[in-house]
Amino acid sequence: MAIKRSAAVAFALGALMALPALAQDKPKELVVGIATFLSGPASVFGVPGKNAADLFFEELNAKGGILGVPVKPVYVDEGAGTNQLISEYRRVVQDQGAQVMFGAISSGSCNALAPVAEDLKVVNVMWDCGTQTIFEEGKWKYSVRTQGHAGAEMMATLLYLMKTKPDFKTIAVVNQDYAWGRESWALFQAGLKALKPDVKIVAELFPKFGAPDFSTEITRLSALRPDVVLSTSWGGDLDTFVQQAAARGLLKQSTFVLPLAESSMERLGAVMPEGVIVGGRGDHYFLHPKHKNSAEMQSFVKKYRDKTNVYPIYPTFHMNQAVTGLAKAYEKAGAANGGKWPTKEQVIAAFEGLEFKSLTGTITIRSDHQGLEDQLLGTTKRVPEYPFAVYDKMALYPGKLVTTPVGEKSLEWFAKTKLDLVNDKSIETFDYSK
Amino acid sequence: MPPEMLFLAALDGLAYGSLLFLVAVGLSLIFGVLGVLNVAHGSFYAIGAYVAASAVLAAAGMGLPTWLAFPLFLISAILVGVVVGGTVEALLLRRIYGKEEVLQLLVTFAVFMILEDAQKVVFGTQPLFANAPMNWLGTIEVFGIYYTNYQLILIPLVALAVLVGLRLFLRRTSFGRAIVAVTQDREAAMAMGINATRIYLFTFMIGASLAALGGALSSATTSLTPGIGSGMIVLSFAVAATAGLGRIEGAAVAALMIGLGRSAAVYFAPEFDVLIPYLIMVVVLLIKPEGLFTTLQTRKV
Amino acid sequence: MARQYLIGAALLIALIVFPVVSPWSTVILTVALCEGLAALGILVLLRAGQVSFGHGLFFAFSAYVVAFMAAASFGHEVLLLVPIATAASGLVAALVGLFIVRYRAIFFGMLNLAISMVFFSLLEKLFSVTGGADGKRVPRPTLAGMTLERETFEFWMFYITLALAVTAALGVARYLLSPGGKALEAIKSNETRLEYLGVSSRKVLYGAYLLSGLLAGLGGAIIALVSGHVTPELAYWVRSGEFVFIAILGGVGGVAGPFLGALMFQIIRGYAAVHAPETWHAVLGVMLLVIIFFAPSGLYGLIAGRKRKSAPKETAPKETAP
Amino acid sequence: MSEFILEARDLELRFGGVLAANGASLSVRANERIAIIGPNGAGKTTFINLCTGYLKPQSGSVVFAGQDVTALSPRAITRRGIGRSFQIPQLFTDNTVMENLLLALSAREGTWSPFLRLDRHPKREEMIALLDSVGLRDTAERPVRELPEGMRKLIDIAVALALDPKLIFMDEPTSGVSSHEKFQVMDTLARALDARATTAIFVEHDMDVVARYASRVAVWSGGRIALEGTPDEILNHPEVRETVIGVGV
Repeated sequence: MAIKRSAAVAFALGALMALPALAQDKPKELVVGIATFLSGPASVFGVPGKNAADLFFEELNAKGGILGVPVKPVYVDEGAGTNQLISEYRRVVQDQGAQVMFGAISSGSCNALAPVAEDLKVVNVMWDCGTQTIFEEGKWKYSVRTQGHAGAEMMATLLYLMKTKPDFKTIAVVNQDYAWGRESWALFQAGLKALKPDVKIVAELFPKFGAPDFSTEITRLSALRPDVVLSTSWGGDLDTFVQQAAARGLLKQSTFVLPLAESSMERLGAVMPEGVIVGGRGDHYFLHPKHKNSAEMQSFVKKYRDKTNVYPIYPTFHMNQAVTGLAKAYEKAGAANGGKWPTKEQVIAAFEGLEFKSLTGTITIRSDHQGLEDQLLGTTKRVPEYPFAVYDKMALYPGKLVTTPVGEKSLEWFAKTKLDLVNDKSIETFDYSK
Repeated sequence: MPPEMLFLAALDGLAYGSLLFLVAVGLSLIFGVLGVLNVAHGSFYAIGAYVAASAVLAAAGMGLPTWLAFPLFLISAILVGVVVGGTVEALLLRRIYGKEEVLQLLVTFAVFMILEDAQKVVFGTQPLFANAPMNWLGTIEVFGIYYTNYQLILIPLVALAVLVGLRLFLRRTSFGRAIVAVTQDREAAMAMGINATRIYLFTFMIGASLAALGGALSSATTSLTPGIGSGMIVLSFAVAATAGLGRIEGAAVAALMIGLGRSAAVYFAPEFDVLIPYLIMVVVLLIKPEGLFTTLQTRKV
Repeated sequence: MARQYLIGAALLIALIVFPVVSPWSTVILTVALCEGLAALGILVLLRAGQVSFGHGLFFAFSAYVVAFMAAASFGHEVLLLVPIATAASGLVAALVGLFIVRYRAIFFGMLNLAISMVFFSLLEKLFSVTGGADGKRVPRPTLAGMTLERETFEFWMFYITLALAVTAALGVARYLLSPGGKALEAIKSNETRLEYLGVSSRKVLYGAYLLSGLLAGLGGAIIALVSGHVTPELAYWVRSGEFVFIAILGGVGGVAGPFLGALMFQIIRGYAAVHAPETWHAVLGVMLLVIIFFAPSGLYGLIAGRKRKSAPKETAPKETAP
Repeated sequence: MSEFILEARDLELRFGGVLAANGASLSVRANERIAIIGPNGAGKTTFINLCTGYLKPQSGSVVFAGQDVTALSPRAITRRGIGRSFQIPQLFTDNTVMENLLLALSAREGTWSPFLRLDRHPKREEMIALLDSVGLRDTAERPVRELPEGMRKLIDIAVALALDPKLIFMDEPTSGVSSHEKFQVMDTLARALDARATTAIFVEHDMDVVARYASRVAVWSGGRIALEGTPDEILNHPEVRETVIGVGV
């Protein structure tokens, strides 16, 4: 009996010991750890992101991987909570030998992971999170962002609203109660005050993240009748809000501005009326006016639909940018290193100033590791080709135009916004076409 | 603040409270009879919602009329209660009735964890909604504000029907009276020849069905995403504890209190809407430890 | 008795050696120890037959105290932060305990749950103060005045935590053998008699509650330091449920139980995260069921090989005549 | 100071419509051995519960050793020197007999130091002696759960005695004891009580026990005392013989 018991102890400890493995200098494979939501409400982005990553890495490996090294993605559930995420992240780096991490979707996770990546000295590609404060308030050597940030997204949204509905007098906001909802409103509000100081903010509502019911909020908005209702909500929250607002006629009463609606359009189907201002956190859109017919886009949309039965949404494009950016950075670093396998430090250095093509445009990584990405906004329109609303009256805002310059803080930069930005010449416009 | 806004806030609170009641009353009933605080109750709510939404979408896909959704809600709820609830009771709970409270609680906690993932595997992670039933019932105008008939009239009516139905069932039918007898004195009821095993199973199924019905009804108004159950469970704890566990009419009053409190908060102190249910629960428990509607009993020595 | 020490010693030696063999595991082991401390707090209450579904409150409270203090210019020192934050949680336990010791069984659990959920909601809502749902970063403080690199810091934090955990475990073991500890068990088996000994069961429970709050607080303070980030999730009911889970998984028969449980919890979760990243909740759930049904005395009971008396649910003695 | 160590006056308690105590009064002198007899439902246990704080009377008073203890908590009353045993033993069933006694000892001595191990209590010997005096020394290290009902009843009393009460209520001390052992048990108990000069009030159904050990008998009926007197007077009282003892017993 005693032997049996010590055997049990030995087994438990052996199980712990079996976990570690050594990282290699010249890898047989490049392990890329990807933090994404596999559980919880944000898995509406996380799971498409993972599905897209599987596709992209498959393609990449079919072409010989990165510098001839096959890439192996390993996933970490962001939905397990920040503290658990941090230990999982460490485990993937220290135990599974990941040299590159993609972290993460939530701004909270990104804020938490950036210092961990610094500690672990691992290349950390912030593949989806948007908080502008990361590179404005901190300096992270090992982290890089391959897409735009909340500042660019909100600036483009503000400019688009000012262009399409310049005369509004009142506005209300209904955002999710967490960093993104609060920060995006703070930015928008700062810019709005600079451009239209006389606008009245009639309600600022921050319902709980994941709230199943917005009836009371909708009643209040119905009574207040604001000209514009802004909501940067997403996922189930946005679907529920739009659904309940539509059923109660609120969408007809006010102009809705939904900068993340691109990710909900297919699901909302017939619920989404015409005339709603929509965006998708960047220039991605499977019906992008300039790129929808490109071979890459066509092939991606087809493959993605074959796999998941739905059209790709913005996190899949963000994943594409992260994967492409990583491959390009390795190639650049490898070339600079005489064709040899680059160190992590060389890879991260290669990211600075890197320019690469995404499915819908070009991404430039600035010296502060922030990506410049164009922003596409539009107004919903119903067309016979699709059972859901599509973008019309589109405007494409160049990343450089709407992104806070290096060294400045977005909030201050927003407060200095000038009206002439609304009609800047670099903004391209398009109407919907088949 | 114009006075009609108060009235409007009350309307919102009524709809919300009604839904809460449906879920919480099942929890309360199960506790009253089995003495088990069922943490997995939120999962029944979530599964009920998912099954109902899937059924409604499938029916719509087959071109069936929209009104069919309402019987489908009921069928889904009963199905979930009987199949999922029945399985949990018969396979797991039945084996631990004599054990310590903490073990019973943990078994339902384990079931909760398993069902959370099972939902994801079966129904996916993408938000799912089936709002046709809500839109089919149309809207009603109150003080210039549109409300959906579904939320303002149907849900409170169903809640009322469940309340009245449960009361009648528990007082007028022999099976219902057997349930009450078990609630009041388990040993005496068993001594009288009441088949406790059967009572437990059916009560658990009824309780689970009620949670699933709440879920089914909410599937028309809200997007279903992973994790909807875990928020609902604490809310129904709050309702059940505020009312006094095992109290059916009490659950209605407590659910209404929490519903009204929450919507009042959205008007007057939007920062505190999520706090309201827990604050009400803490305050009630501090003042009246056994809940609003229970009287204290002394153990005999 | 001897076996109890043997298990403790074996566990201790394994823990001491482990980080040397496998450096990456230090943080995970530290986290396990922190959760073990909180579960030890649960064990203390379980001895009185009470189960708290709200110890996340104390865990999170001290974690946030650490986060606030470390972010401010003062108190940027582990040797200050840990005792102050633990004491702060103790203070909260002292306050909450005043009310909570009046309750038993399900109401005890419910009230704990409710209070922790109030705190959780406040953490989420007061965005400008607490950082809302995203939480707060905890800058790495100095350790005994030294500014350390990550690895060294983690290394030392592990051994400090281990020392604290061992001290706490021995202290709790001692307490459980003391008259106060036995009186605590008496609350579970017969509160009436306890009162008829002239002993205030509330006072006895209050002491235990304070102790368990301090233990959870200690765990929370350290977890904030080693993971470098705090979120409201630390106070969420699921987290509190995990502490109870760990306590039962490990077994409440001895003070080594919660730590065994916490280690096992981390191992299972680690494996599940690798092999079933989308269903790790379910894996844990199944594990819990297996333990409850097949080894109700937990891992500790399995190893110690002494069946914990399958304590039947307390049935109130009935009187034939008043 | 009154000549009585305990004076219960006109205690009243109504459960719903039932009068469980209906002007119950009893005065007890130091060192008396009072037996309370009466049919089931007469309110005997309720009287003990009222005197020891488990139930609060709606009216009436209890004075113990010159102090008003009416409606105090069991804890406060116990601390003033009233002990009790129960009809169904109230013990810490998961613990050993010795642990039960040592807890009582700790309560009496106020020894709550977390650094003291209960099983190494400095006055442990005293408890062994107590156990010895009730003839249960062999059971010291056995868990209470394993012991037969009769032994538990005695331990229940021993635990109460460990507190050194000035007065003890015993609710049917011999109910779980086989009839041929009753006198042996009662002899032991009586010696222990005498040695400690403890006043005792006990509920008893066995009239032989009452006759042999009581110094005074109180007959309970309808929530109050119906008759009071020496064992001789009471046991030969025709009405008592009929209602309480039952004809032919």
